[in-house]
Amino acid sequence: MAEQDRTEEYRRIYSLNLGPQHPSTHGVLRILLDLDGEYIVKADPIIGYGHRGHEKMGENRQYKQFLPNSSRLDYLSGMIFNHGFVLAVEKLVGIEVPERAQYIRVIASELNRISSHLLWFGTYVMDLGGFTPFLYAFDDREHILDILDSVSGSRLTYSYCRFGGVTRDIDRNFIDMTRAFLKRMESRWADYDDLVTKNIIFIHRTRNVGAINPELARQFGVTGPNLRACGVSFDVRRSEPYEVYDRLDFEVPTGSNGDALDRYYVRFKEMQQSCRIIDQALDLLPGGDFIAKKVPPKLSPPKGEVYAAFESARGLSAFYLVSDGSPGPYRCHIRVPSFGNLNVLNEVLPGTLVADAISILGSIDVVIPEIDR
Amino acid sequence: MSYFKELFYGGLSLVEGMAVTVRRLFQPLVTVQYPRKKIPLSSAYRGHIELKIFEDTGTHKCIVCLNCEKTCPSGVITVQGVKMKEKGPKTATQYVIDFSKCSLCGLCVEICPTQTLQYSKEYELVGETRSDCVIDCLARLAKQVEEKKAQGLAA
Amino acid sequence: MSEGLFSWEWFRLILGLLIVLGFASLNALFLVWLERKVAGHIQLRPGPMEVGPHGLLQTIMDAVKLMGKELILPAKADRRLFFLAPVVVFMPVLVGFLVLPFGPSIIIRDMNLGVLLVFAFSTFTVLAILAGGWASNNKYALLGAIRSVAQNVAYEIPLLLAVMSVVLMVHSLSFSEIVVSQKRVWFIFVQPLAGLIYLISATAETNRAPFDIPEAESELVAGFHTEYSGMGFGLFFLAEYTNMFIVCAVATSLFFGGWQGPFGYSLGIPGVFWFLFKTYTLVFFIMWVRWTFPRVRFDQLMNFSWKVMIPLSLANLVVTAIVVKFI
Amino acid sequence: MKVKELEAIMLEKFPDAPLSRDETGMTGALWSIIVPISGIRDATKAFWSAGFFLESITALDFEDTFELVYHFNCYEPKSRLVVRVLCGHDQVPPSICDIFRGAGWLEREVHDFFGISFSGNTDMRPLLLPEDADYHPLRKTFGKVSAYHKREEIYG
Repeated sequence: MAEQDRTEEYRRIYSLNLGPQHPSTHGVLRILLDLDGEYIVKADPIIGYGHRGHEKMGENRQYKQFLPNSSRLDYLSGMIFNHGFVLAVEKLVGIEVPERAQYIRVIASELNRISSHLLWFGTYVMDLGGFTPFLYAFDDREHILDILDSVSGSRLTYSYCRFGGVTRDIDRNFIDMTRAFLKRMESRWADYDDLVTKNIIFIHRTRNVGAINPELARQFGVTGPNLRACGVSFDVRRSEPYEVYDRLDFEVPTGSNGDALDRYYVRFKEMQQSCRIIDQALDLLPGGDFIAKKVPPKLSPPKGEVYAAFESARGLSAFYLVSDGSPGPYRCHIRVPSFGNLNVLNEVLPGTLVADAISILGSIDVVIPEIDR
Repeated sequence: MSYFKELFYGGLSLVEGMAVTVRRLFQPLVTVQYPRKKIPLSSAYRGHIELKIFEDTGTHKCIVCLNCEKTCPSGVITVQGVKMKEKGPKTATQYVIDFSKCSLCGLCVEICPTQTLQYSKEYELVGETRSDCVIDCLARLAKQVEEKKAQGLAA
Repeated sequence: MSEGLFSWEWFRLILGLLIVLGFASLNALFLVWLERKVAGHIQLRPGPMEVGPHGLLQTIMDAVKLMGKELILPAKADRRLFFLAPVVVFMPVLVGFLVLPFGPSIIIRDMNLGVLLVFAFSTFTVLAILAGGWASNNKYALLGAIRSVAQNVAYEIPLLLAVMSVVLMVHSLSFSEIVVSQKRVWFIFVQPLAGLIYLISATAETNRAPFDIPEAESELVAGFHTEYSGMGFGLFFLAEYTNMFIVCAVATSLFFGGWQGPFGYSLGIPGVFWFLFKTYTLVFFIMWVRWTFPRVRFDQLMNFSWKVMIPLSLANLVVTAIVVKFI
Repeated sequence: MKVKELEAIMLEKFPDAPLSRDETGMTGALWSIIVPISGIRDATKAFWSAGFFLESITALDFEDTFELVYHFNCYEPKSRLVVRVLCGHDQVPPSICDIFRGAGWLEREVHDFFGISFSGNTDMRPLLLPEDADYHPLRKTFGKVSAYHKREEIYG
């Protein structure tokens, strides 16, 4: 390099490409870091490596043909997004969903939420260097996948919900497996507490790391567990309850500092609350149809728009559909929670260490394909 | 004092963690050594689609209505057929799916008016080329009918 | 002892080196297998199962595979340093074996400065890691290398201070004398704090989790050996495991009575088996730690060394000195 | 309460802006208002000081105009409100990324998909599309399109 380039500034600050292929970026995310030693001066997340054009696809497909796409946005909470999409279309067309189907969807969604949080739990501890909790979490998650597999026939991209219900009724076997799983988890929480939550190394790695205050969260539209960790009790399941969530008793756990440790606590408690919801929903499960009888195979919705918000494992998600009366949407916009959650990294990362950057990125729990759409 | 307190409780938390892992050393393994052992598939398992064999006719009931072809989001299915009789439905002469594009949503199975489509339980689908993913359902059906006949003879 | 080139002493040294070379590689392969097995069973999975009975030959096959791989030189890397580093990292490890007392008579060269020799040579590892990280022309590797140097400097101090308290009690730097003086009571019972500090520092010295920040795979991809492929990587890998064996063997000699059975009762088992048994138990302990804890952050690691380990080991040393002087 | 206040503020600021309430809950919002293109910053400021957060920005491509849709939401109570801006195909709306910093990325996304640039947003690099992308895929003139309507055909 030329001698005149070697200014003081040039020598101090150097840039590091974190990703797109890096063990801890959870998909193809690239963060361009400007570093001073190991301290981050500036962070610029670069996204879009996994852009598949779901919104354009939505415009060119009939409503039901978009069903498989909805599971593939956020592949970790595929059931919830699937659920959200049918909610939007049912609202648009005006389909009455039988009560049993609503309960089944809630149970499936909550199971999916636990599986998503378990995966997050495992990978987050792995980001911090602890490999073993990852496999314990996957062992538990496997049970959920088995349960959902037994009813939807698929383990990750479920396509289980249909307009007006679900594809398949749940049976005795499903209920027994779910109950057994809930029972199993009761003993697992204590293990996770001993192994991770109480661990002094873990606490030091997460406490006061990457704190987001409510003001910053509002600026960037941060939602979900990340927002609740700041102390804001905002949950779509509570504020605008869909399906039967208003009949179920559950808490919305909140933190206080908004740091990585609080985000961890909130997600951890959320898993326990989800278990509670499933337990109640199984008790309350009514008989009846699992899918509405009179749903025409070809939908013809009225002109207009619909905005259906729902709480995915990562926060407030929504489908915004504009109908021109044809069997497919005129515009299909998807509001994804990770978008705002990742955006906040621009503000949170500067001033922290590279090791903290990994910890913060992990604790925010982004799913990159969801952002890229 | 808080210095020593934190040291003590920190150390204790580490010991507790180690107790959790060492207990696992003596628990049964959860791994299934896959190609040697297999777990049963769930009854709802969705493999690629195949044509169902009906007891009464001994074959499929595809009438080439093309509903599956039209409803498929990814254009996986290709069906062709001819009219066997002057009046009456067509019969399929070609039913091919390109599994590499299939997202296993099951819309085709639901829309079939004669319910002649079902999910197979096939999950070991490995191919070296893209053409290995193209499945001729009629040929598959013919093979299954043969097998069934052989079984019937043996029994 | 006769003088000359072909004296008994020379023969013994060369034979010893050859044995060490064989033992070190086999031992490292075995440790890799053991690590994977321990990790597997802790995580409720069987670990390697396919090659040989319970996967025993797996690591040998891995080594063969590594030898067959191409050595890739990154663009603009420092060619000489890049290929020198893996060699430099492995050599001092072998020297360490020369003075380890495997048994009452199974020691290649019983030097009166044995303890010093082991620790002096073990610092070479840092040099190799720094050279490898620097020569790779990779920012991750450089970060890892720099972390490694700082970490090793910080943890060498409590390590040596802990060892010093033992040395003070025996008045010798020779391994066999230290072992013999633990005939009745192992030093771990007399010096529990020093033993604990030694184990923690040794874990940090060998870059093992939870102190594996130089290679922290979730932050720095693979740290200093990010750019190494084939046997270059293999040598770093072997050196890591052999280092682990050496620090555990040293711990056995210094704190756990070396080749002697508990409280002087050998129970009819030869000393070398006692020694290996204790060493492998310690190795297992270090592995167990690795598969339980998350990784500490770099500044916390340094804080822990300077604010906890060094004061405690210094205090321990002073107390030991006073006790030895007046009793 | 906030909703009523904001409604008053909006009607005061934009007296002849059409405000439509949604009783059916279809749109998920309590009311939506169409503000003139220059008024979006004022409207956004009102939302910011009322404690709302920006949920999403998206656009619709009609034959006659673009329509920008801003969804604002509030933590407590449930009150999603929508602000719409009709923006001609050659018009440049002002950016709100200094009021809601999170809007920067959302505007970049809209720019990616529709080619609407926002004045005041200095960072207009493609966000989801490749760096050298010079196409705007969600415009109804790009690729396969099922229908291209005028705005009144849908909203009647």
